[in-house]
Amino acid sequence: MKARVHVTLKNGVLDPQGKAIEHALTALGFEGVNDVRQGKFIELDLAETDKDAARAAVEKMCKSLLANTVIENYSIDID
Amino acid sequence: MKARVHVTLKNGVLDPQGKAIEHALTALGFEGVNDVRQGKFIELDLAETDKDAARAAVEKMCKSLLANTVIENYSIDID
Amino acid sequence: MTAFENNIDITEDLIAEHGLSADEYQRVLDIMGRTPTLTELGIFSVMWSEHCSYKSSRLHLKKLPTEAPWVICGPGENAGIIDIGDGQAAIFKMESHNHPSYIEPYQGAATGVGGILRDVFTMGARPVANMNALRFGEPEHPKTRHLLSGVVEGIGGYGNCVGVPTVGGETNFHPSYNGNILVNAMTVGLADADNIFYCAAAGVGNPVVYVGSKTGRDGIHGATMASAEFTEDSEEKRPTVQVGDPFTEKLLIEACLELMQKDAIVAIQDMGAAGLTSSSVEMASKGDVGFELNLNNVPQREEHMTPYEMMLSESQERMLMVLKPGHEGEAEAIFRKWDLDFAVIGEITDTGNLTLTFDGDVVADIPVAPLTDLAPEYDRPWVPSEPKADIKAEDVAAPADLGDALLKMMGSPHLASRKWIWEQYDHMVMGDTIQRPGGDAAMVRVHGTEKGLAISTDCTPRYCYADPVQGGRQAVAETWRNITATGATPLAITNCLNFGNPERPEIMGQFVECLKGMGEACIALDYPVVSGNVSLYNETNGTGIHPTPAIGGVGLIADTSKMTTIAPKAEGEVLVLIGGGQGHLGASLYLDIIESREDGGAPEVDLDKERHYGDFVREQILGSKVSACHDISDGGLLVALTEMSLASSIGFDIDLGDNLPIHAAAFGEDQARYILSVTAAHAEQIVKDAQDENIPASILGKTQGTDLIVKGQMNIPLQQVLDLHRNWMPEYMRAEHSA
Amino acid sequence: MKSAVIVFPASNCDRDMAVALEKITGQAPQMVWHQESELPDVDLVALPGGFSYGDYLRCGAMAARSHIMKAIVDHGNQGKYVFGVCNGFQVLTETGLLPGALMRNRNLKFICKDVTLKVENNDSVFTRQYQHGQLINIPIAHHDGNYFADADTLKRLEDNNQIAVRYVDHNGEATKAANPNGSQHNIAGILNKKGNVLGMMPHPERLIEDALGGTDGRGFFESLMHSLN
Ligand SMILES: Nc1ncnc2c1ncn2[C@@H]1O[C@H](COP(=O)(O)OP(=O)(O)O)[C@@H](O)[C@H]1O
Ligand SMILES: [Mg+2]
Repeated sequence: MKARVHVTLKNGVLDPQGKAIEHALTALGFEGVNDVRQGKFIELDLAETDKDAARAAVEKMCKSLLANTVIENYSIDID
Repeated sequence: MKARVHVTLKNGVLDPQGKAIEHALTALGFEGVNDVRQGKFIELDLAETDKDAARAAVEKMCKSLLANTVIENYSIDID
Repeated sequence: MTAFENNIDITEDLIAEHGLSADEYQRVLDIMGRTPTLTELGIFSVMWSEHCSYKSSRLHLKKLPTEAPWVICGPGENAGIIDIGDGQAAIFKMESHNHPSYIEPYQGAATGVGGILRDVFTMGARPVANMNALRFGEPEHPKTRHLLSGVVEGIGGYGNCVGVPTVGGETNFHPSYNGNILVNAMTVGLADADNIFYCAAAGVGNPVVYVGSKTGRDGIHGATMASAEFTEDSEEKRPTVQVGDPFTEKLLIEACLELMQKDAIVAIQDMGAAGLTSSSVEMASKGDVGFELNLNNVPQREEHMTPYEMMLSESQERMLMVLKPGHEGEAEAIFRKWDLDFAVIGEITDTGNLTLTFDGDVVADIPVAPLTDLAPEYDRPWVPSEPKADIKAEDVAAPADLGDALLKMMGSPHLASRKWIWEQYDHMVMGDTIQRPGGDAAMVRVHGTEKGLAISTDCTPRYCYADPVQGGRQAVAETWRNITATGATPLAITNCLNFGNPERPEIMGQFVECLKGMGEACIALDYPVVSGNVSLYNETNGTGIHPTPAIGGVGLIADTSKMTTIAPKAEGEVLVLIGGGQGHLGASLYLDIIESREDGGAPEVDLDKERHYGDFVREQILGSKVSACHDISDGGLLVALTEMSLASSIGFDIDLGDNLPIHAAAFGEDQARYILSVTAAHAEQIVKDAQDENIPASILGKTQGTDLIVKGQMNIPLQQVLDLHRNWMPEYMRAEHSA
Repeated sequence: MKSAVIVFPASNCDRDMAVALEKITGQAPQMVWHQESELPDVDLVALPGGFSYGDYLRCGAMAARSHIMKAIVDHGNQGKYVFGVCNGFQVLTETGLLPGALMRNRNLKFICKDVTLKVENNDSVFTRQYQHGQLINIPIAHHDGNYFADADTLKRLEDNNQIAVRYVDHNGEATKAANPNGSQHNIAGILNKKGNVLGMMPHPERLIEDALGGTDGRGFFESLMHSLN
């Protein structure tokens, strides 16, 4: 079973990476780039075959390792 | 218009971050984690209002900056 | 008066939430002559917080000695400044980022480094060295690994990126820090003595300029948070943490230093805790002028920010400047070149008020002088600490085997190598690190000269706990000794005073007494305090940390080719002990590690002896008679000798005699002592010269082979110590993610 | 020897590189800002270490797309010398002047320490002052030095003798333990096919005088000088 996790910075938290990318894109001549935010995308391959159990496990993984919940949000897709 | 870009490592490219997460998850007692891959998730807010034009622009951004096509793949969602 | 943004009721709850007592609020009313606006309340609240106003500590800080002929600027500015000759100055300061680092170790520590860097380059100095003094809970505590790992990564992440070497520090573990870790960061910079910048604003009509990053809602109330005791649920509340952007900081350093080469700046101040509020108030207050700021012009990262939020935001990487009229264009061009925001946000007025406008309304109008001059100052009640009962060596069991005891100590969390930490710091960038981490003091060469700055941070909290006066003395004396051991002359200190809740008389007593000891040492050693920082309320659920007055010392050597390290250079050198001692075991690491006891009194620090012996040692080093030198501190004589062996990969063969019980001779922590490694030709002479000056000196033995030998007591391979010493921390951290 | 050091926003070993070049070649390099579009007339272009653009997105990615890079790529393609150290190496792989990529260190940590290198190719303009197989000590200081290339590329590098230096132990063996960051084939530095472009993670400019801990780094600069004479 595959799980896909998106980890993104919470609203209002400074995103230096995103800001630098935005600058770079503009410097490269791309116009109309209003905002860029960078997050992480983590793909997990799990032995678990039950969807709900997998989600519950990944939820726990996010809380304990994958996301820094002080500044980051996460979302989970299971398929 | 929002664009969401996933940048992932190509198959066969070693992924130290993914490996480290996998190890850590196992050490934390999570069982059945077969594989972990870490990629980037980039959200762009664009002035462009035409979907096709936006996709074309982001495609160019990926090729010229957001992904290193020697080692990375990218995919684009526009909404 | 114009319409105020005053539709918010200033209720008792609101006042309490802002950390103002009823008396303090009454004082606000007296100053304002009316109910303050919310923005004004916020400004009073942060300016009068412990963190910004030093209300519990100010009275006592005033007693510290701050003067010497080489002091250019003592406490009160962003950082302290000393003259290092040839028209050059060293500018340095240490600061805490304890609470943020506990909540978010990576960002907390990173922004701590960013903040202290700004304090130093604000004054016109190029930062040349970073140091860090860290205290964590006991290794077994479930949070310790995570905190250690995050803090170290954060310090490295920030310092490495800005390209300032992190050259040393100290790391302790003790249960008293389980819920309150300490992250103290120090920066040393170099400037031309005739091109130093201060924060006093001047010149009515001069433009007030904002540069750096945009303002967001980061860390609003950070300053008040740093002043409140932790409770279990403040972890849950997770206040907005500031995220550091070292890339922007690097650009800010370069842009500011570039502008400082022009004749454009009247005054400059970084936006640290309480951001725009404390920077503008400080600049106005020091310059006895008013500031009028139009908050609509503040570069903003987020939408719909209120004046309150802008004034209290602790967004990082921002500075405030007053420019000479007509220099805006020149300055703007430089900041644009470095891709940084630049905005004129106001001007200097003659009103003496901090006047803030927003959307055409005046939203705050506070007289600056009373805001600063009438800030609360408390003479908090304190009680002297109970002196701990002394412990005689005879009453402590001797180790069954001296070698086993040594191995156990060298491989313990307290003495194990910190290489795992400093290898994550770029300690060589800038190309002038001539003494890397691992020795007594770090040394960075003054770029392009033969001069070197020796830097050391020290504090032995278990002594401060056992006896605050001696502990305060010892912290100062140890930095002085570490610097002396390199051949440099110690010149001045900065400090970071980390204590528990000052509203408890025992804690306040620790504070007062540590300061007393520090002051005595500074005077005796001619080693004044030029800057510092206080961090109180390091306390969780009523348990305070060990008193931890971390000291950062800076010294100067004129000719770096004379510098010594702790590594003997060859076999057959003679090991000379300078200084005497009774084998003091109270509050020692031996008691802690081998006997699992933390009792006993701290060793006495005889400041006259410190000065006398240290000056003698330095003279020998500068006279090129010494191959290596190490002061004796944690763990005593045998530990110090072993550290010299570890640094050189050369063993030793010594005799500890039988005047003292063996554990007292080997591990007693008597002060004012050094080990010199010298060629045979110099040894007798040094001992004789010392004795002629009434300094105890004796020959211990010599460097030799690859074993550590104490006559009749111990013979162990150096490799065995090396493995234990080197492996503890990496092995400990390997389990970082185990459940 | 005439040289130029390129300065990107948040380069931070630019001064170190300039000091080393001046000390060893006797001639101060010209410092060239990334927004320039032309290079001065120089023999060597040095890309220094640091965290250009904060190392955000990917190390060296944004620097590789800055204004001056086109001129540097031309300079390299003309067979003139280009030397990238640390971040400079990352920039060179991002521009394609050198093959492969530098990934996050195996242990995910920044590593600053002296490492032992073996000079595998002493037949280049950058390395001819060293002996073949000579072991030298040079510091590394990076977070992303884990060299990756696909199997074909690695084979080509090996076959063409393009591997300049490798991480080895004290016996000169390229062991896993001697590999600080997980680099494939223990690669620490590579040459392009023509041998006029060198990228390496270790910092030779940091070890050019005894006061700093040794002089093993001088050889790279001395080699260049001799190559030009
Ligand atoms: N957090 C740290 N960062 C960098 N270096 C450190 C750190 N902690 C300890 N060190 C280094 O480890 C060495 C030993 O530290 P310590 O035992 O405190 O020295 P001393 O007892 O001589 O003051 C010193 O060189 C010191 O700079
Ligand atoms: Mg010491």
